Amino acid sequence: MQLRVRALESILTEKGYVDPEALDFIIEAYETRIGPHIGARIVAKAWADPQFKQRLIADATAAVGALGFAGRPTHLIAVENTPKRHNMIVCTLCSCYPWEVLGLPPVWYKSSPYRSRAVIDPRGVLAEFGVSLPAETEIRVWDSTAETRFIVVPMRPAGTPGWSEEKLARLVTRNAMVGTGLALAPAEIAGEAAT
Amino acid sequence: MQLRVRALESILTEKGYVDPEALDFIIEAYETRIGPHIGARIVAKAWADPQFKQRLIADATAAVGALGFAGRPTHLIAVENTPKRHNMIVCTLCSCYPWEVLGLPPVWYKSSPYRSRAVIDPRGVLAEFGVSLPAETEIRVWDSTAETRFIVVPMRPAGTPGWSEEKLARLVTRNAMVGTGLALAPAEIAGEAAT
Amino acid sequence: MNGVHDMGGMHGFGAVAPERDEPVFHAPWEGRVLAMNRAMGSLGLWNIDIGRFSRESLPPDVYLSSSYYRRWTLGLEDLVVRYGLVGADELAAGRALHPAAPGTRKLAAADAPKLLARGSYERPAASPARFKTGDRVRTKNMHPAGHTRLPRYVRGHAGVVECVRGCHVFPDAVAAGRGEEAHWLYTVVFDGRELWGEAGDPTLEVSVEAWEPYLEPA
Amino acid sequence: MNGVHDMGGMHGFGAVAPERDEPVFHAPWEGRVLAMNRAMGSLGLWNIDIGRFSRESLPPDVYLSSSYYRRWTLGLEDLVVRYGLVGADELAAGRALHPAAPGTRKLAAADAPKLLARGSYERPAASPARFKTGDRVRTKNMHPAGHTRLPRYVRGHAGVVECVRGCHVFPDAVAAGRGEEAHWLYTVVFDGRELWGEAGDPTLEVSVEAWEPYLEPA
Repeated sequence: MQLRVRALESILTEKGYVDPEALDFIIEAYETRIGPHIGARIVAKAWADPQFKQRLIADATAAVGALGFAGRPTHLIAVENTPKRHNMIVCTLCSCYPWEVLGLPPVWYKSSPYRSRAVIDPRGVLAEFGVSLPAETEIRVWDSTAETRFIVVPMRPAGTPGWSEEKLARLVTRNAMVGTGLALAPAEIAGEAAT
Repeated sequence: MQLRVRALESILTEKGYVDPEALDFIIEAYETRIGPHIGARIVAKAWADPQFKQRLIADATAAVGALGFAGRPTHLIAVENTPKRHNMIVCTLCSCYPWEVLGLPPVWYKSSPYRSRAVIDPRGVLAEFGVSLPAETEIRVWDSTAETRFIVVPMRPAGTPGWSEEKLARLVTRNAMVGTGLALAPAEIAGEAAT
Repeated sequence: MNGVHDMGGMHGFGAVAPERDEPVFHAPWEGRVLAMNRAMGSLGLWNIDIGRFSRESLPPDVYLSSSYYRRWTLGLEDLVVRYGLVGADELAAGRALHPAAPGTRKLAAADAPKLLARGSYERPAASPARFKTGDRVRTKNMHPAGHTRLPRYVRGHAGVVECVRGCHVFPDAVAAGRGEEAHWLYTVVFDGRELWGEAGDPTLEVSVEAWEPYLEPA
Repeated sequence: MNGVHDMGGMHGFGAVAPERDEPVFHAPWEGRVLAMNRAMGSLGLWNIDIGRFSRESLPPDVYLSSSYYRRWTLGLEDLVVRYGLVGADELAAGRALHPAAPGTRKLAAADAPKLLARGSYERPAASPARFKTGDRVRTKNMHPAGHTRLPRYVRGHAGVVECVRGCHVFPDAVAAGRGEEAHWLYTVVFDGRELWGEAGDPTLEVSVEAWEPYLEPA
């Protein structure tokens, strides 16, 4: 594919349709600046600031837009996990994903196994991520069939009262914001250097 | 595939599970003895003999079984085309086909385009076979989802009164007995040598 | 299973391409694999439904990109390994490495003519048929992960029983290892617009052969 | 279209395989093709729905056997040829052979930052919304050959309007060349057993984002 894609780029460049520097900029942005660390900061802020959480759930596009990250979100919807209900995000028809707050999707999110099974067997999928929910927990799967995009606000782990937003953000994994994981427990990051 | 299949056959033969002569016999039977000429003789007989046709439509397994062809049919069902109704046979789930009376199915019958479209767009499929039915003709598609097998009795062409069964059989194509064709008109075989 | 083999009503596969003067086989190996499937099937270790499920269980992209006889080859390789007749190492090596599984027979050439006729799939009925010709029925909205012969495109739809076909071996049971579990089989006919909506061909009727467990009164 | 891309509820694709410490791109060409798609998309010749339809229209076996970025490559090659920007002969030769299509612009590097935010798909409403939160609705049993965003697994099923999302560009219309034809968009939620039958997970609810033409009162 390397050769085929290089040929396509050289044709588009020679004909004046694309500027390789513009491509470099886009790639660099997704490799370094736009990724799940943005979502993690949003979730941590929601955990730490009840008023922000309220605004986030009511209108995530506005609440996140006001924070000024590189890619302003459009039609963003934040859905909150509770002890009674777990949310999961999928796009069965293609691979829609909240790029602006989570960056580019991982391969598994775009894969046929995930796209096919999330809506019919979410507990089976969660088991493959090592997640086992209580049998009575309601599972809500959001199929991203339009230009609306979803981010899950996972439950705040126990043992984190008084933590700063920066420290809380370290508990928020990408998978937790897609619904295929839970936020980390404090013990799981105990060995890491503080960021 | 030639090498892969040859290896499989030699393993099965060496281990004593198959006898290559038995395989030769099966292949030879489908290459030379069991084919659409059997169905054509059945249809021709039904055209020529109203009582046989009645028995065929009532119980094709018994009616055809009594004729003594090489492969006695099992669970065979004959469905009759009329000016008001055209029948088509398909197997959307795999490739079930009335081997005993038509031989092995052609590639198109087993292909994804035919299997997918016969049940939703039969007129589009028929057009690809050069068949155009009146807009008001009812189309009945039989999806072969069990071990029952279907053969279409096409309409007898005009201009054939008094023809022998042997001559009538020359008008009956395989496609006419699957429902993707009509029986030939006398003019269409005028140039052929009599069989 | 909701597999890619269940393709009734799918778009995107292109035009049907009939071949002029098509040969029975396009290469000698096609005939060999067909005959091997018939011969091995006659040993009674698996039935036709188990064979189908084996082919349906091929990876979806492999299924779609394989010819009919390639599917039969891959399916047979799967079966002979799964039933302990051949080792995966033997398939890899391309030759026999171990003795045959004890107690297996083979189809003798003298018995091959019997294979040209299929056996019957009808069985004695344990109970009377629940439905009769003319009854309105609805297919169940079912999505088993195992083998089934109720295509997705008719599930949840209302139709009419056109014919009672007798009591037949139930594929869903056989393929799941539950034995033949024969059930009544019906021809159920559906209006094209019931299946495909308002834009469907108004002159179309489609029937499937449906076992009693697939149906409920409509 | 009822295509293999519409895979919600399908079996046979195996287990989900999360990758540890996954890189953003697995090879440099993946980044290039992603960026080319964004840059070419910004020229305004086609929109996101037309791009999706191009990928959905790949032959089914190609779609299933291709990685995400390979699909994007094949889809972009299709689009640039179809919109007259590049000749098929140029793709075959691997280099430009003809002058550019007149009047086409390019995304300047200085404008690239704008691409990091998507534009809005909401449009002014021409008429009031037909449904409100809490309404029971049923999705249409529709099987268009063209692009649609109503997955097969929810068609013909009853659900509840959970949220009215505004009036959005209608993918079915754009991809068919009819223009944006904005319609009201709703989050419609379904009980898992409504979708998957009695054997479905009783704790499951699934929602889709559904445009008004997909829905009728239940």
